[in-house]
Amino acid sequence: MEVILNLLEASGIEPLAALMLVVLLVFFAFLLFTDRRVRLGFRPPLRPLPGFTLLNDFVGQAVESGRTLHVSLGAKGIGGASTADTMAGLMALERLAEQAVATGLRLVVTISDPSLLPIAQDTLRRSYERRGYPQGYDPLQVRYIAPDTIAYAAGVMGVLEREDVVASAMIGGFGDEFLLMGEKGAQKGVQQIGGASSPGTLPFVYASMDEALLGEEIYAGGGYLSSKPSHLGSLMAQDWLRSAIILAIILGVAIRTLIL
Amino acid sequence: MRELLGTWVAALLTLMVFSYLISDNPLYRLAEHLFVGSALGYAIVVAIQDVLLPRLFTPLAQDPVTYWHLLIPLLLGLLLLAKGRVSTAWFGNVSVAFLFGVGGALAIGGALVGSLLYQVRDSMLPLLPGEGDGGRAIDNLILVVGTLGSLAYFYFTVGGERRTSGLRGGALRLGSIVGKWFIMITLGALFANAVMARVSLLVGRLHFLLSDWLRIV
Amino acid sequence: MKRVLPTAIAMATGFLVLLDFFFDNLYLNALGVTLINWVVIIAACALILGFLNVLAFHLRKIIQRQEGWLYSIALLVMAGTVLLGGLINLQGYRAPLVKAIFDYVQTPLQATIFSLLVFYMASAGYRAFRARNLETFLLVGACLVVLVGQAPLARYIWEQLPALKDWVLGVPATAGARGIVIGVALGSLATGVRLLVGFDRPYSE
Amino acid sequence: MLYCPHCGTSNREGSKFCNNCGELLPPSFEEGLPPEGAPPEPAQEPEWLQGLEGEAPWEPGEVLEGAEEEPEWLRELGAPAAEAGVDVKGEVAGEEGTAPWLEALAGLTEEASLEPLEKEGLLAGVKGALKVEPIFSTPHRVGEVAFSPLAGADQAARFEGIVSQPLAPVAVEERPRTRRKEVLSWLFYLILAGAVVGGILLAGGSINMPLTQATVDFYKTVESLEEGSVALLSHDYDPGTAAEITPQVRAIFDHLMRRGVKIVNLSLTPEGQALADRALEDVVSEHEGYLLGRDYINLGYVAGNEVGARFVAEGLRARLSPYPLGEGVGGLEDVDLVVVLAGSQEHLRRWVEQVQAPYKVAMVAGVSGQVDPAARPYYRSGQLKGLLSGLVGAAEYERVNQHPGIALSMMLPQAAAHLVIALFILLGNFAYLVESLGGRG
Repeated sequence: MEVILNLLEASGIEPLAALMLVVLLVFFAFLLFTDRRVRLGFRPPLRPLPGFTLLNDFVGQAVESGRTLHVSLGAKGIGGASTADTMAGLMALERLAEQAVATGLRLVVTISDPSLLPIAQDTLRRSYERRGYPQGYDPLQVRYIAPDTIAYAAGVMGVLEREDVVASAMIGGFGDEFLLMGEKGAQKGVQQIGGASSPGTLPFVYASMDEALLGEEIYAGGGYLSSKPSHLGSLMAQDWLRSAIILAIILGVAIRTLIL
Repeated sequence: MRELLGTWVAALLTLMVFSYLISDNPLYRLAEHLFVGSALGYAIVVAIQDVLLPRLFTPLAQDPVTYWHLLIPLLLGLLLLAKGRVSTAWFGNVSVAFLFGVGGALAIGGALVGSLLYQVRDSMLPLLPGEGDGGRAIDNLILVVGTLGSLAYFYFTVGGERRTSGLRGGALRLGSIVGKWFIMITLGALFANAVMARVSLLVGRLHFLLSDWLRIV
Repeated sequence: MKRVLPTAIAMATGFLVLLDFFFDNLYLNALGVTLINWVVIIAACALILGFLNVLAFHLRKIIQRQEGWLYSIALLVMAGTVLLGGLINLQGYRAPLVKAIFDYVQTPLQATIFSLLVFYMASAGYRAFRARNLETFLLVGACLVVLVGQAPLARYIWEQLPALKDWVLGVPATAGARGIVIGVALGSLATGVRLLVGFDRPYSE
Repeated sequence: MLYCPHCGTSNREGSKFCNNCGELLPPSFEEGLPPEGAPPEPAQEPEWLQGLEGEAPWEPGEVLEGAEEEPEWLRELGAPAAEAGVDVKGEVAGEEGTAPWLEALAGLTEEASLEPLEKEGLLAGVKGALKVEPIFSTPHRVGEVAFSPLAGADQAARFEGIVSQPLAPVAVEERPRTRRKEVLSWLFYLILAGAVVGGILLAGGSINMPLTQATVDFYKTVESLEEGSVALLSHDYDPGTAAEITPQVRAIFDHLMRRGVKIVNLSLTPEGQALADRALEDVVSEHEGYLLGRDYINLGYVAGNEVGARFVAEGLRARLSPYPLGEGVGGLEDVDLVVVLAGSQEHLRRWVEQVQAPYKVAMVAGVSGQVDPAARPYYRSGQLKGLLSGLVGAAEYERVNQHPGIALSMMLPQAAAHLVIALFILLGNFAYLVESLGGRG
């Protein structure tokens, strides 16, 4: 034990940081392994998530071209710790953009962090190109509203109120402002799917959405919607790490109960 | 005079927003657009005054030799602007990739150091904290069971493997049922918890109308 | 080149920032702070891009006389006023005009729009928080205990109510929140790793 | 599962219209049964398998997508592995075409997923485990068309609402928004606003607030500061939380100025510094002799997201050096108290983790009521020496500081609003109870 600690000290890494590094490397190993397995043909069974089931055929239920599909990528952006949440929103956007192209719905994407603007636009453009309809892409379909979250919510409420929105998906990093948009959508009878990661926001997602994606579920979009191998592998790796954590907690509880 | 005029403007804008509760109307719409516009302008002013000038342009202008490395973010920022044109768009991918690289690392760091470490550590509670402390023991048991259950609730790929025994499957099923109870309690409690802060906000606005503007109170 | 360069940059920067997380080294720390400082600068540049987007959207609305174009004028005039007010003399938000707009327009509007949330919470609570089964019963029960227990003067309703509220928030709700937070940590860990090893490349064609 | 009364197709729980024929489905809580003659549901197949077959067959295109997302360096690693497992025909194609070995993979996958499922033994438990209900039974709006607490009328209106819906797959927007629903929500809004206004009007001067230990500890910490010592206040909130925190800030300013403490202000949110300025102006006017630059200063907004607090700690001296106040301050170690005023949990966490933990500086916090559950553990562990939470905390501070202000007079309307919202939730449950009892009888 002491040898390890000394070694760590010599290499300039604190014991806790070392522990985290080990967790990271273990997860990475899991991921490489599961990703390979999925690529070789293994398909993990997935717990049904109604949110993604609905999202998969979101606009199919309400096809009437000319009306609006609203997608929010969250009140946060990339470059910070909420990058992962934003990625979840982008996954959903990819899928929804293709559906919108196929059904002729008008797509409005709203963002609150301008660093997302080029990425959201690229995602849209690629979707239009993949569907062989590049001339349908309009960069102004992606609307930057304002960096302040309340101003963003006010702008999105305006979209929901006045732009004949038939369905709305809001997945990403959100705070309390979520309920302003979600409840406005519910009042207008918009079909809604939402998801957020922060526990404080989840009650609002639950209360105002038709289908809610809670916490970790938002990150599973790549696996559920597009069956991307690395995402399916990643879901398996997450579950393995989850099992490891559960075992670690049980072990820790047992040790503290018995020894203390 | 300035104060009085300001109070009137603020009060009228406040009433314009409250009128939205009845239904959407031109007054609210005006207030909404004014707000979004001013928030946008303000953010840019802050970005210029507190970020671009002191962290980029001032150091570069005063001492370009020492701060040569600031040319890199300047370049990356300009490349991002290149995304505006389709023909030059791919240059911008470099800046976007930079943002994703840093963001991905911060997400990992935040997850490991920010939450995982502390939450797992705090979950390891002794179930027998000491003699005559039955209440704590029960609390700790609830905390441990609730944490494990709600964690198990989120399993995505349960049971696809042959190794999954009936016992383990049963434990997982039980875990996720219990976990769902705890998640529901959490949602209810956090909803109510959010009410307090927002009610204070509403009280503050109405107090402003009644006291600063109408001077009733 | 178009594909390799961005991927390499994402991996390299991510790796450096991660090193800063794990190793307590003076140079690595400085490097990490520098990279994050760069992100702040790039984000500030992105605001300009965002402003151009807003400008383009509303100008098009105004030129084409689309529904609501008058409001677009109001929005642009407001944004322009704040912007010019802050840029003249480079006083920023200390400029009298910007300060006045902030105090008498932006603050009351932001606070009031956010306070609409209370009304929406009331209607969402009425509509969505119904005890249909055991799970939703727990939801409603926890909500009511905390809601009433948190009201100032709650102890006049029942002496033990604030203590019960603290228990609900501190024990079962904390347990549930921990499960959620650990799960979210797993998810964002996975997302981050996929970004850094190049499985996900949202920045590439 | 909901079964369409017209064609018998099974639909997702809560669907309003049939996925197959577009006909209106019965409301979700009236469990639909498969109509006679409808094809029987293959019940022995677990739901997830259906999902797998229905939605995500392995098509070459998809595999190609997967290949594209695989980074080069991994692909090189991967190719031999694939060769080992699969009979590879031909070379790996270029990025644009479908790689033959991947096509081979695709075939294999299809086979794999079509394997007959174990119905007994080990996987029996599995099937059960996967039957986790569709997450939360989100209340579906169709069931509440009338949106009314009056049950009898409600039934009729709901029936009417459902019948009046057009039978086209246009769905969604046609969820009826009756006038009654609007009127009901206006009534709610009116009652809520009335309760708050009434509370404000009725509230007298000081209310006998009980004091909590966290507030008293906060007060004592400030009280123990000597004249001339330095306090650093970080205003990390915005107008959305200012209603709670500004009253705290005023009370704290007032106390600090009475103690003769020098005050350094800054903000990690862009709006915080302006809000701090406003509170400062007001409180300073009550305390003569407090000079800007000598006794107090506002350093403004410090940008830096995750590392903002660290920027402050590392650059404090440089920021303060232009002012007379900064003479005695060489760094964070010369600051006697850090007061974090946090509108969000994140800001508080950053200050505790990046500043309190490494620098061991005395720290107290004033937070929005919503942040309280997250902040309390820091107070219990001693990292925070005191904690004010929400408007209640401000009111308590005003009381212990014996300087009654705005917060105390806002306690009554605050309590009234809590009770009214609780009442609405009870009312909703009552309406549901009556409705479901009526439905059964």
